[in-house]
Amino acid sequence: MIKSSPRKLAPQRRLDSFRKELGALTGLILLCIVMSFASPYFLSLTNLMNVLRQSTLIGIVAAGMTMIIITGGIDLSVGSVLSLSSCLTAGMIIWYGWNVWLSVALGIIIGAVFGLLNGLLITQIPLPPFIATLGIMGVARGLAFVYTGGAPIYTFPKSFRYLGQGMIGPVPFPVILMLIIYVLFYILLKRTKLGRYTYAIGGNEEAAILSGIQVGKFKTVVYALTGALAALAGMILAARLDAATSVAGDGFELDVIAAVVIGGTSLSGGQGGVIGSLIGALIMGVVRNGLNLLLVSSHWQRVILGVIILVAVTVDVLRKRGVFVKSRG
Amino acid sequence: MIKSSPRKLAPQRRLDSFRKELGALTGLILLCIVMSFASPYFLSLTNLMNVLRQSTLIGIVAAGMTMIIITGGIDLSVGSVLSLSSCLTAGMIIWYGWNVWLSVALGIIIGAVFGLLNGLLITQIPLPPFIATLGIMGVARGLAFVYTGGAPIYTFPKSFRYLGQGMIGPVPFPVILMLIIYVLFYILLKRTKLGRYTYAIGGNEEAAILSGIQVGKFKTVVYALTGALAALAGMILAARLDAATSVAGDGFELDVIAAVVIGGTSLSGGQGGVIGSLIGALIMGVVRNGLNLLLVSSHWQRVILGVIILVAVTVDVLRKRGVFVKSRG
Amino acid sequence: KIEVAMISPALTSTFYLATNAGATEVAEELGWQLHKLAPDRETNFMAQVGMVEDMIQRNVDAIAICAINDKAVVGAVEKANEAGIPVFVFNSLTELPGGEVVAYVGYDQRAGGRKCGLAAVEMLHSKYGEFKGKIAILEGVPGYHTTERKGGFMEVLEKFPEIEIVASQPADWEREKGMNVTENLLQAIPDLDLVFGCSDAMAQGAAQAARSMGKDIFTIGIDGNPDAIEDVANGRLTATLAVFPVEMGRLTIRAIKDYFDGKDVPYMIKTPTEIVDLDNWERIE
Amino acid sequence: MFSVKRRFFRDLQRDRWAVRYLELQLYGSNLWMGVVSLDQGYVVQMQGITKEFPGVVALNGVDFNLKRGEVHALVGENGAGKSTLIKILSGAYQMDRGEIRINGQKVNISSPRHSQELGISVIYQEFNLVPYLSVAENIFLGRESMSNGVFINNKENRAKAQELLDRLELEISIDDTVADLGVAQQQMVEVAKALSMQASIIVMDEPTSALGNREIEQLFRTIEKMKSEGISIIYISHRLEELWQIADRVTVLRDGQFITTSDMETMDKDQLIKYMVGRDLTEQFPERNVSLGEEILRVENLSKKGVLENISFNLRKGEVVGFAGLVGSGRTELMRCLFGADRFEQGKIYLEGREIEIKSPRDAIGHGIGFITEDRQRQGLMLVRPVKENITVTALDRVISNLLIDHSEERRIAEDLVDKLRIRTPGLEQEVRYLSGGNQQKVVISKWLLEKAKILIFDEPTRGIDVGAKKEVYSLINELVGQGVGVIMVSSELPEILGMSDRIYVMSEGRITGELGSQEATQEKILQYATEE
Ligand SMILES: Nc1ncnc2c1ncn2[C@@H]1O[C@H](COP(=O)(O)OP(=O)(O)OP(=O)(O)O)[C@@H](O)[C@H]1O
Ligand SMILES: Nc1ncnc2c1ncn2[C@@H]1O[C@H](COP(=O)(O)OP(=O)(O)OP(=O)(O)O)[C@@H](O)[C@H]1O
Ligand SMILES: [Mg+2]
Ligand SMILES: [Mg+2]
Repeated sequence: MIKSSPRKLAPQRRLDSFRKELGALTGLILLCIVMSFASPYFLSLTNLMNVLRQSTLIGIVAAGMTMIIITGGIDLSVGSVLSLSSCLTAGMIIWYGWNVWLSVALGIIIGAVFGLLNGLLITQIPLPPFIATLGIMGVARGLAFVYTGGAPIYTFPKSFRYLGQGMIGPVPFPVILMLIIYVLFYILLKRTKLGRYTYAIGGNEEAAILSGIQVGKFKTVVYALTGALAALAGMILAARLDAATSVAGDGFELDVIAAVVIGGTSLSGGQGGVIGSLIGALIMGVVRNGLNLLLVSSHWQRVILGVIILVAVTVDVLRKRGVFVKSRG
Repeated sequence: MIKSSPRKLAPQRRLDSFRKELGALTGLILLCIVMSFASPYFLSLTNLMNVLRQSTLIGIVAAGMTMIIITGGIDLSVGSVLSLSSCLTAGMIIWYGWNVWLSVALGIIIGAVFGLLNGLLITQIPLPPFIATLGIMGVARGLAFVYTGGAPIYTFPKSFRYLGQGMIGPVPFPVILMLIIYVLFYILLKRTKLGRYTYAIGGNEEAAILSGIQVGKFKTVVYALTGALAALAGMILAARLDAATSVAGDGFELDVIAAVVIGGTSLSGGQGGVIGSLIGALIMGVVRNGLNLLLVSSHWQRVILGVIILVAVTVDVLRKRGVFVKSRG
Repeated sequence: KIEVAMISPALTSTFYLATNAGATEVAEELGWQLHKLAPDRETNFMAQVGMVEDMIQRNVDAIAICAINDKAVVGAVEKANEAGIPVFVFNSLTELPGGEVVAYVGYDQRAGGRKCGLAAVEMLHSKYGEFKGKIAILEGVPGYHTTERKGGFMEVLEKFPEIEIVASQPADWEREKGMNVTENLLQAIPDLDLVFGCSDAMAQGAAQAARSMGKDIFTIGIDGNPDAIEDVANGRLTATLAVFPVEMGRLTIRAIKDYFDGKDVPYMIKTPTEIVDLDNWERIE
Repeated sequence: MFSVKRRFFRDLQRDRWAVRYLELQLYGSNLWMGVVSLDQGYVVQMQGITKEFPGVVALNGVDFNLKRGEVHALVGENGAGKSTLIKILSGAYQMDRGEIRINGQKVNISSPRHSQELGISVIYQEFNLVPYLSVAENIFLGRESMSNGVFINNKENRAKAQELLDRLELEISIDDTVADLGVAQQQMVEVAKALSMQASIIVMDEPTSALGNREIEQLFRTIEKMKSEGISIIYISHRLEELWQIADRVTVLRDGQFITTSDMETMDKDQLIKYMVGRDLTEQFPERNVSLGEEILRVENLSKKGVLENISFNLRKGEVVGFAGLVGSGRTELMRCLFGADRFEQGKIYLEGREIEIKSPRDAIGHGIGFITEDRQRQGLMLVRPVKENITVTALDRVISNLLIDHSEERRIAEDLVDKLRIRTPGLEQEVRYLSGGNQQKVVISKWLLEKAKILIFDEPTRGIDVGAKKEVYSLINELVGQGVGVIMVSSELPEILGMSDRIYVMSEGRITGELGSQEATQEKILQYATEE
């Protein structure tokens, strides 16, 4: 009989994996503590709600981006898709006077279609994700400009504005929406086929293919989902600003990717989770809010944000290294 | 995966590798032919020199970026580093009245130092290149703003302006500089240890480490080189415009990466070469120039540039697929 | 047929759409061909310089340009001079440090900033009956426009030391950032009275933020874009500085026409500016 | 003693680093003392080596000594700690406790480079070549000859590489890209690379697991030659038979513990196995009594240009069909086509008499075909994912109810398989990359046992797994055919093919050159067909 080595108890392991996802949480909490000492305004309910509200856009799209990054991909087009679909929806509502919810639905479908296009380029040609989404980024942004001619489309009906400005009790509606999306995506990743295959594809695409997984199909779905989320974020932004513009979301993709990575999802794929990304988005929100509250000058804000990204990911990396020391040359 | 295909003889193989690098050339030539029919202004000597001159910035930085991408990395900070080092050099020359060439040298060193910083973050912590350079991108841009206060620094002495405006016969000086850099980098990649190890690291980092290659050192050198090139590009830009500004090079990194990838270097690392990147930079230059000559509106220009990136890389991928058929799910 | 190239910093805001519209209107009247170009973003002056060079290649009859960076465009203007193409600058009255420009068409941004400053002082005075209050400024991407507009504004406010400038924060010309920053500022400075945005979009974002937080503050922007004027009319934005971009576009082409006709073209063509508020918005085109 | 000195001086002429090595010896301590101790003693002395990974004690106070000019076998079950031990020697891992002496001198090996400088070169268990570089470039990676100290001297490197390949009698071109080579050829490139270092100590971690007979013979000849030059070799293998052919001494590890070191001559196979697994293990190929059912698979005239030519064969229920052939004969390629992983131009596939079309692995799986790939790391496993997920990935549907994965059901199924195959892992959540090679192989096999397959293709199924586990795999195959599954087994180990197959197809150059019943098959006949042109 071959003696099997002592098996570590399952619960502890599961805790491990949970702790891994919550790694960024320590950072967030620390940051909040520092902030509440640094600024007396930080800890008020309305300010915290502000932070949450300001984190929703990055947060919502980060949920989808997390899945993309777990497959080993990346999506640079989310900012442009956000803008294009919000402009198109705004056009439908304001220029053509279509039903608000129909227009919103169509807008989200348009976002999904662009995501789908990303997915098809990546899986069918196949193009590297960076390039496919870089191309679509230009195309979508350009179309947004062509459609609007560069001018904002504004003054929405009240029902639409609710998307961005509504409150449920003291909590902004978009925040509720974001939390719902995170619950859904958490379940999606941990409990469904799509989620499991997302990890499998990122873990080893070739093995996934040889295990009979329709890698192309599942990847495409993930990009399409993210496109839809980007469009949804576009709606929320337009509703909040009461205007849709073709310049919205410029540079947004980098914020989203930063949030995901700060949250502990690895760009090399196969590992990570959405909870971390939510925390990552909140970290970015708290930092921006804090810099404003502390009246830090515009020039230094950029420097500090850059440093925060570096520090956050460094801490995450070092924490993980504690577990597994890799030799390097 | 080990691909099986009929074995090829050595000479043919070498020709293959050459053809691979020149793959994008066909695209460039086709594009030029199309353009010269589409616009009577295209084929004039001055216009061609314009195209060359307009391609130098992307071209010069693309040489370094190619090496980074071959190692499997990426550098998002080149645009900011370009701006920061040109501002600092401008400050030295105009504000402090230092010697022009000393200032240029210092500026290039500053660029190299930021590249070095990228390299150290990537190899010593280690951070993923995307994140390390994203952070440095913010930091460098912010510092440029802090240093200049947001205002441009202008009116350089003539000797400095030569860097950007000088002509050698009918050929602009920066074009000559770019060609020299390409010759150097070609030799660097094909004939030196640094070059060979660049490929090795990108092809299989672990194997490189186990072969005793000081992966960290070589990677860092590659990033530092690219930082220096970005700084050089910054000097040329400042000299050409006779002003250095803190907003210069915004979005530049994506253009550079696009040029490298259009040139056939794969983002997954281990493969590619600088000649392709030069051609890629020229393709981008010809397209921009052509769209201007054809008076395409700025809105459509974005769309078309996006499509061109997609088409160019698609063609490249399909051409390579002719040789290696890869199975997908 | 006369060809004129009109090169803007970017077509990402209503402002340059309006200048283009005015220019097109006159060009069509004259039967001219107008090429409207612009780089993809307001920071990409490499592309803008490239566009000037490419238009020289096309051998257009005149170039009208609003430089992203007045220093950076000099080389290109010199090239146009060499090629014998007359250059006109619009939306700027700052002389280029080199190159020959036939005429500058624009409004004085510093003066505009001063007008906004005066309006702000008036508002605060009408609120408190004395000169006091707290003001926050939203800056655009650092550069010429921000410097001039904020500078003019500050020139006025410096004369009223009782009025506090409590913050000056970046919002990168963006409506969303204007909104986020203002939300945050309203936390730190709950008794903020007025936000001055260096552009309409940022001021509109600020107004939106105040509304969403149930605060009542004054908001002033610069540009006088149609949507901003509409906001003024609806009481959502307190005031904006109208700078009449359409007229600026018209004047630019007319100046070129005068030049070709051999008439005397003034070197500096100032376009009007006017503070638009609830009282006078109806009169603004 | 004289010969040792002479060898040093020959080294001195041969390579520059040898000079440094010699200097180190001279100035670092007492060279002649060193040589004396070399003469009777050990080039490598490892004492009390301990290495822990989270949740696993990989090595626990292991002693290992290597004599000059000997071939020293290192054996043990999967996960016993062999690879870990040599990774410590090569500087890839740092030990927690213990002491290493090289040529009598205490050293602290800090990196692979340092280890190379000490004269140690390693052929790792998993491939460590750079896919897009050429054979010559790979061989001299990190040690290129330079001209004027600046440029790589390609001419000299290529010449030296060619010399090495000739010495190994390899028929590959030095300009071939490594990615285009087959597994065996890659392995031989690794051997060439190790040789090129002119090391005094060469470590080979399962060099033969990917090789066919022909290459193994070449390798053994090379080893003999190196031995006669005074080079010491550490040799790890699960192919126990070959140890008597090549090794002088053997050290056995079990569960990270040192068990014994002894001369090969005084050891017999049963005894060795007993040391390894801690109990008696007999009957390598377990009895099988299965009556063959009707034909389940028939392939007709399958062709793929340049790779496969007119392949026809069939398989019956409950049958094990072996595919033998030299490395590169097209067996893997054939199986990939059958499984839909690669395209083929012509040919028909019949499943249970009905023609079927297979365009993708998914189709194949849908038809009840499973495929255990030969390259576990690249094609079989998601290395950063837990054992559990790797096991259930092919049959996820079985643990899904109402669209959601039932985690406890998943754990139960995975745990069953881990127990059944005795996969040595600290838990179901352990990432597969931290398992030993053999245990990784078992994970690959296990994932196909969940799916109720009609046909299972095993491509080199026992590559890198220990004797005990091998027997388990064989029993498993028997159990499967007992349930009526048809098994295709591709293997380069002839004893395994002969011991397990009901029928054997032999391939050569992309064609089936012979078919042998289990009665008539012998090693000689197979080899004869396999070398047929
Ligand atoms: N990096 C690592 N992290 C965690 N555990 C590891 C790591 N490397 C090896 N192990 C564990 O250490 C033990 C010894 O592994 P090792 O690879 O040395 O075995 P081996 O004797 O070479 O086995 P095989 O014959 O299967 O190759 C195994 O239990 C393995 O799971
Ligand atoms: N990448 C490649 N480039 C060129 N020829 C190849 C390549 N891979 C395999 N071949 C050739 O294709 C044929 C089939 O190889 P395949 O790997 O399928 O054989 P195999 O018998 O399974 O060998 P192995 O035991 O190495 O898997 C051989 O002629 C081999 O030389
Ligand atoms: Mg091992
Ligand atoms: Mg094989």
